[in-house]
Amino acid sequence: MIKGKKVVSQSFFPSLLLLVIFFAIMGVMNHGLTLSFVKSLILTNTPALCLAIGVTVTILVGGTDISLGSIVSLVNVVIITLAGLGYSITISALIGLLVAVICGVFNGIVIGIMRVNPLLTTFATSTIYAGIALWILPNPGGSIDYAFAKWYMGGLFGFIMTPVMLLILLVFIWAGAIRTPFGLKAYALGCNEKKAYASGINVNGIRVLVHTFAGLTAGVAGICLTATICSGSPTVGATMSLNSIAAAVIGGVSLNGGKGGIFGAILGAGFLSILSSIVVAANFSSYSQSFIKGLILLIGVIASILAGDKVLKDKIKGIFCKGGAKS
Amino acid sequence: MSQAKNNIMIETLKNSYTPAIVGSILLLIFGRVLSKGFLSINNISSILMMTSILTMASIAQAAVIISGDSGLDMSIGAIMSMTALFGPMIVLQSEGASVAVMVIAVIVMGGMVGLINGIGVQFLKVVPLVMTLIMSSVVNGFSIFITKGQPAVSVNDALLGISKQLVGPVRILSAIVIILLVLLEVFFLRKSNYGRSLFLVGNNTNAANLCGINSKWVIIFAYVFAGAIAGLAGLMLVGYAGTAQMNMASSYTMLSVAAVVIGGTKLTGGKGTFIGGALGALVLILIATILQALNMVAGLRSLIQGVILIAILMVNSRAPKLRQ
Amino acid sequence: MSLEIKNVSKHYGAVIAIKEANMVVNSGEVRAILGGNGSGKSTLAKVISGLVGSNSGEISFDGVPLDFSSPKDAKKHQVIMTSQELSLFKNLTVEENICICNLPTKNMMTNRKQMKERAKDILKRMQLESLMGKLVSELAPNQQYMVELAKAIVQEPRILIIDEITSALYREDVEIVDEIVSELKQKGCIILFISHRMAELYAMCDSVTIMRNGETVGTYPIMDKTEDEYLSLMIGSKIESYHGEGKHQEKSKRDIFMRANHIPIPSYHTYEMLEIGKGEIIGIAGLQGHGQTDLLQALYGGFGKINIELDGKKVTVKNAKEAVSHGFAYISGDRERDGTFSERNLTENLSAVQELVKHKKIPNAKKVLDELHVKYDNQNELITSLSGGNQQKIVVGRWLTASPRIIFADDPTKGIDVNARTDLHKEFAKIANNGNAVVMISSDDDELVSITSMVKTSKVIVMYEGHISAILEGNDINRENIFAAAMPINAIPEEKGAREDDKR
Amino acid sequence: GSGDSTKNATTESTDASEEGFVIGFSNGYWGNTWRAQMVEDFEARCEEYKEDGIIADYMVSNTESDATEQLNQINAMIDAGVDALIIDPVSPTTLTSAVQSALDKGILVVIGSDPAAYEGTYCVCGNDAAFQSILTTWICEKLGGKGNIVSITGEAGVGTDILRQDAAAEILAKYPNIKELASVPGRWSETEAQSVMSTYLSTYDNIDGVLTQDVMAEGILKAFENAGETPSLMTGDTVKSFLTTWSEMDDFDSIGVTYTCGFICTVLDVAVGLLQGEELNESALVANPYDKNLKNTIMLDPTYVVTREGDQDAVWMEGHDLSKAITLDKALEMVADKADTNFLDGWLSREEVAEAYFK
Ligand SMILES: Nc1ncnc2c1ncn2[C@@H]1O[C@H](COP(=O)(O)OP(=O)(O)OP(=O)(O)O)[C@@H](O)[C@H]1O
Ligand SMILES: Nc1ncnc2c1ncn2[C@@H]1O[C@H](COP(=O)(O)OP(=O)(O)OP(=O)(O)O)[C@@H](O)[C@H]1O
Ligand SMILES: O[C@@H]1[C@H](O)[C@H](O)CO[C@H]1O
Ligand SMILES: [Mg+2]
Ligand SMILES: [Mg+2]
Repeated sequence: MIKGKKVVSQSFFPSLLLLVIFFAIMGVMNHGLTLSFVKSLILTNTPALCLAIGVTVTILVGGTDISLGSIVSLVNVVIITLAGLGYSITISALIGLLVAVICGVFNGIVIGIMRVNPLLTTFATSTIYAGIALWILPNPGGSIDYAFAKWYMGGLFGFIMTPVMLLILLVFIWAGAIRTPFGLKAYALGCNEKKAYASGINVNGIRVLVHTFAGLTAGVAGICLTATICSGSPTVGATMSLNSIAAAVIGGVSLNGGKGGIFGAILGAGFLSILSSIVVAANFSSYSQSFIKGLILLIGVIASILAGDKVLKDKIKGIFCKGGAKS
Repeated sequence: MSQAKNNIMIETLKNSYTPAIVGSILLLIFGRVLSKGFLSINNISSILMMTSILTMASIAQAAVIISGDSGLDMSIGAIMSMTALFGPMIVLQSEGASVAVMVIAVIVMGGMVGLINGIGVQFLKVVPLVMTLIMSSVVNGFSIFITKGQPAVSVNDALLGISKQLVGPVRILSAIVIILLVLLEVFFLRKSNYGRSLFLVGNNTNAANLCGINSKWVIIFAYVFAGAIAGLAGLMLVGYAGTAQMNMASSYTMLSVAAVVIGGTKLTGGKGTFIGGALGALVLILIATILQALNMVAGLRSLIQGVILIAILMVNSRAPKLRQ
Repeated sequence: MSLEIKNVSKHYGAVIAIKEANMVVNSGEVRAILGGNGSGKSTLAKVISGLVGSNSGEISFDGVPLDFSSPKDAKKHQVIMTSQELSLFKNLTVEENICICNLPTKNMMTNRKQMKERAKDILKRMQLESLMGKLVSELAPNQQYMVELAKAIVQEPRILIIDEITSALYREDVEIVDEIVSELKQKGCIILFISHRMAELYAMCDSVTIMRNGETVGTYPIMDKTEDEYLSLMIGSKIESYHGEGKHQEKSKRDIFMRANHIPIPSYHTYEMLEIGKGEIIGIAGLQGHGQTDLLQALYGGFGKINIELDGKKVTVKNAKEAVSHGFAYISGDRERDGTFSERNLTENLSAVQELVKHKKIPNAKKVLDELHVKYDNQNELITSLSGGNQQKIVVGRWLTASPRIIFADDPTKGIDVNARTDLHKEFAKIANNGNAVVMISSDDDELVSITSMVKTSKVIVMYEGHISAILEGNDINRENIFAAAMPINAIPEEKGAREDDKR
Repeated sequence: GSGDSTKNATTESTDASEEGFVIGFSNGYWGNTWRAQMVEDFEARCEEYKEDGIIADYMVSNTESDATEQLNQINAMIDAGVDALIIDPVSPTTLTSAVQSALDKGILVVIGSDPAAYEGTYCVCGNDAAFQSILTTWICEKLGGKGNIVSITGEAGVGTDILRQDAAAEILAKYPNIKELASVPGRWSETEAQSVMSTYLSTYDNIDGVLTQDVMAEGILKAFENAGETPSLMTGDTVKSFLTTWSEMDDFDSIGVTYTCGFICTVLDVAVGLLQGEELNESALVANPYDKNLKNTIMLDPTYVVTREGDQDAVWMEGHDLSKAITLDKALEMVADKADTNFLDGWLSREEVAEAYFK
């Protein structure tokens, strides 16, 4: 699909580079990466990757979604509560998924049909979803059959892990969707809403669909997270929303819409995960850790933006090979 | 003639403050119905105090939002927390002098963070949301790094004095903020060349550049201004709270965005007011206060808060229809 | 088969945009809609194509009422409009843009192959095959307007409304448009053609409906009346148009006002030099995208530091701010991008330079607006509530109030009606005659011929591939010479070598 | 060699003391001074062990309540080859996968400071129930078993807060004439608590006492001050600035119970002891607060209970023999040379820990 040479010019390239570099650093620091480390990395961060996908599609159409983390909490609580009431894991998980999709649809309706700003809408709905989660399950607790975790940690053919399968599934759904006319229209909408409307594009419909899909990703994230922790925690997703936006941007997704794709977002989220580990592995003093992490993040983002910005690149080149234009 | 009158009527009704004002009045009535003491001088006074601090945060936020180019400052809470920690550490012989120096120091500190934000956004082309989001973790990290998480803060009496009663429900802090608000709105935002340039730059950077306005610096200064005001807000917060905690202001970031939007400012830039943000702040604080007065479980409270917010946004902040 | 518009009215708040408009257009007819800026042409187009709703009246096609709830709805009935503001998406390719309204599918998936074929077909007809695969953001403005048209054609319109796309087009583009219009006409398509360029209207249209103040004042077979007669109908009083050909002053010695020896043209990596005399108007001609805009931008500090000689003194211009301080002005025809502050009111838009950059007051904003004949309701309304042409007048007015010494103007009259355009030319001439200078690009060669005839010293320079390929003076300034210089036949094989030589 | 560290620890303790253990500490919240002081205590204790050559190195990671980040940090520590993991969890229920992979590698896992229940781990945590029971009993007793109180709790949905609310409810049930007018989260934030208290003061005119947890006391006092009222009874805090304010207010009575930052030292002591192959007293282990069937927990009772009188025999001290009642003056003396934001702190010596919990 993507030709080798072209990779370098893709918007996700900087994030790919960052991810590779940081993996290498991690490898050097720990004298090689163990399989179990990589495995836990995947198990732990699949929810974050799912959300990065979800938030990216909303950003692509010129919106955003900061309620996905709260949806994750809600899904977790729903699954645990239903399991506690004696429903099977499968049923509980599917209902959890359904709840997430409904949350997404609600976001979509408020944003698309009621035309309220996406950032604020999802700020408000995140309060609502988090509230419902806390209302249903005021206390962290409850548990679910360990078979769930086994299923999650296990996988098909022994080596493709379940979380990877789930991610591939989400990627497939989206990749399929953007190959239908919907895809081009979504990118068009992300570029300019008024022109999209004038071009006969169903603006409302696309927004609703996109937020629905984002809800779905949060649902999958919630299922994965629940399988990781095997228990309920009403506030567990709270911090995930903003991280996912950072991941998207590192992955070359333009917050103005219409540019980038979920592939970059996945790489961006991967980078963020490995960053958390690196800061620990480097064993910085605990007081400097968050400061250093912030700085690395800042440098990473700037680097990825510089790498993707032709004009700036040329400028920098110009500084190094002076006189190219003048003499 | 009557047509013209009608127009004026419509203009006033369409005034972006109207929903916030109507909302506040409704909420006050609602609060009074729920609890007898809601309109007591003391409660109003305390609502005004909290509103004042959020107002400061929203002034900062509004400046950045107006500056356009998807401007948003997600570091306001972090800046406030930082100056709340470091500000009170300044101790001189006289408490009054300490406060004076503190004010300058927090403005400078906040302004510095704003400068970095601005440079990141304008020169390094990092999207504002992300630049300021990351700066907020850098700033929080910095506070922990420097204080080792153990700030030696004791807030002096002069600073604590901002909670003193002035007239009726108005305390010193609210009075300062109201005066500051009006001054900034009128002389900074509306009348000053800078403020007017800010609107133009926020609306159409390219056109502003061609007019000879240096849009880069206009935008950078908006972040500096926001940082400085947030810095000041942090000092006010610690004066109000009496003690400092790490990250004590983190919730102010999103609240300030919400306040600005409820106050009628569009997130697209080039448009907006500080006063609207103040009204938005009042609405948000009233909602929070009313919900506190209702005795209910936390989850339900948060649910209702979100629903009210959505309702306000739907009534107040809908984008115009695409079809006219 | 006919399109019938009966008593259609539309108002935006208190502003009446169309008032009881009436017209009947028959199948296979190309109908020009002619009117001053703000006379309601675009609004009428938008009402017909479903983009805005009307307040009253009826539109019917073949006796069947058309009452579209959205552009999508209109498109279903093959009623298509090209937009004066363009409806292209810069992040998509040309072929994606062309087909976006009606993407071909295969098993639900977008059939990219078929999409490309469709786009290619139409682009071939327009001699624009080379645009295939490019992003719209990479295209020159005239190419974008052509793609906008292609996007409409591909939808196989039964009613096509072309709203001023030709104002950014060059002669050869317009010829293509002409061909396409005749093809459609043959198929029985109804075409409404909105333009301010009389020559085109005469060439392409069968009949014309004149609009004034939102009303349709009359419909005539196009050949029935002269340009001046139409102009008078538009304005409502008798008026004569101005043509410059043959009226130029002979070459004369000029006092050098400004000289720039090393002007970068980044699009072609070339450099040029330019001398501007006191009181001179310099017209810049050439096919779109041959470095004209670069030349002006560079002089205005748009590409970083540039050394110039001004009044015999060496000065450098680093950016627009410095340019303004030297008394330069830059007027762009790309309103949306370079001109208007859409969220601000008329006064603010007008005072941006004089008050905020030059720190002087504008004593009487109303007077300025009236002098430019801006059609407005009150000074505190948003600029977007004005019609396109009136918005442009305010952008021009912004600079006129700042009493500039040199005006750099890039197609400044784009979308301005004939009458206002003449007014503007007179303003420019007045400024030049006061010892200042005007350097102006126009996509309309006629305009350059006219304006350069209005002052004592003038010239037209023609650009080709980043170079000045000809400098015309005196009576050499005419359409034929400009056209010839814009496409130097033997320049093509040598282009590379020539370019290299010029890199000093 | 991380795969067999448990075995290492139990059988070759001499070997370990040559090389030393590597200890990892993952702290799940990092937003207040209390936590900072805890990390400081932890690092100081680690340095002591390092000097003695018992531990070779230690790693500390902090996260701002981000469960995923905590898991990443723990995984990184596991991969870096720690011998023991001490975890102060973001939430009592989010650790399953990390605990599992640590245990798979034979790493000792001790949940510390705040509790969580995981099979195969130890839990050494503060006794939230005791903490809140003392506070609640105190206020009920001071009111003479009759009156109206308002509650300001911690953060909704957080484990610690829930354990404390449960304990408070249990005690309140014993005093039928004490009426809880309202209960609202103050989110362990001075400003939030101040705002909640202001609302209370305007909503109710019959408040006899305020029941709250730590951290929020000063905000509540400020609300009273701003309303021009003086509180008479309020459960308080042991942060220096509050203790000072309290000592200056004559008509006001309060109590401070430590949920001691220094507990973390004991957590570390226990972890090191276990690594060295020592065995815990059966009697030391009690049921986990989150799982009555899991007897893996050492409950650390509040170190100090500060009242004006410092009465060890007071009713609220019943059943809390390990907590030491001290007077306000004594407490002030103990924090005299500390920063204003410091909490009254204290920890058992290594010998005391060995004595109390190990065979
Ligand atoms: N520009 C548009 N693009 C897409 N859908 C639109 C647009 N304008 C309106 N709609 C949708 O068409 C439907 C009917 O439109 P209508 O104009 O009746 O809205 P409405 O119910 O009057 O809205 P309002 O709440 O503003 O009164 C609604 O679902 C609306 O969201
Ligand atoms: N969105 C709007 N809101 C308010 N008024 C508008 C709006 N759009 C157009 N108008 C007004 O409607 C009138 C007709 O505008 P329209 O754009 O149809 O003119 P036009 O004939 O196309 O002019 P031009 O030749 O300048 O493009 C003008 O007076 C204009 O100010
Ligand atoms: O920081 C908090 C609070 O201070 C509380 O007292 C106990 O748990 C800690 O996590
Ligand atoms: Mg309606
Ligand atoms: Mg028009």
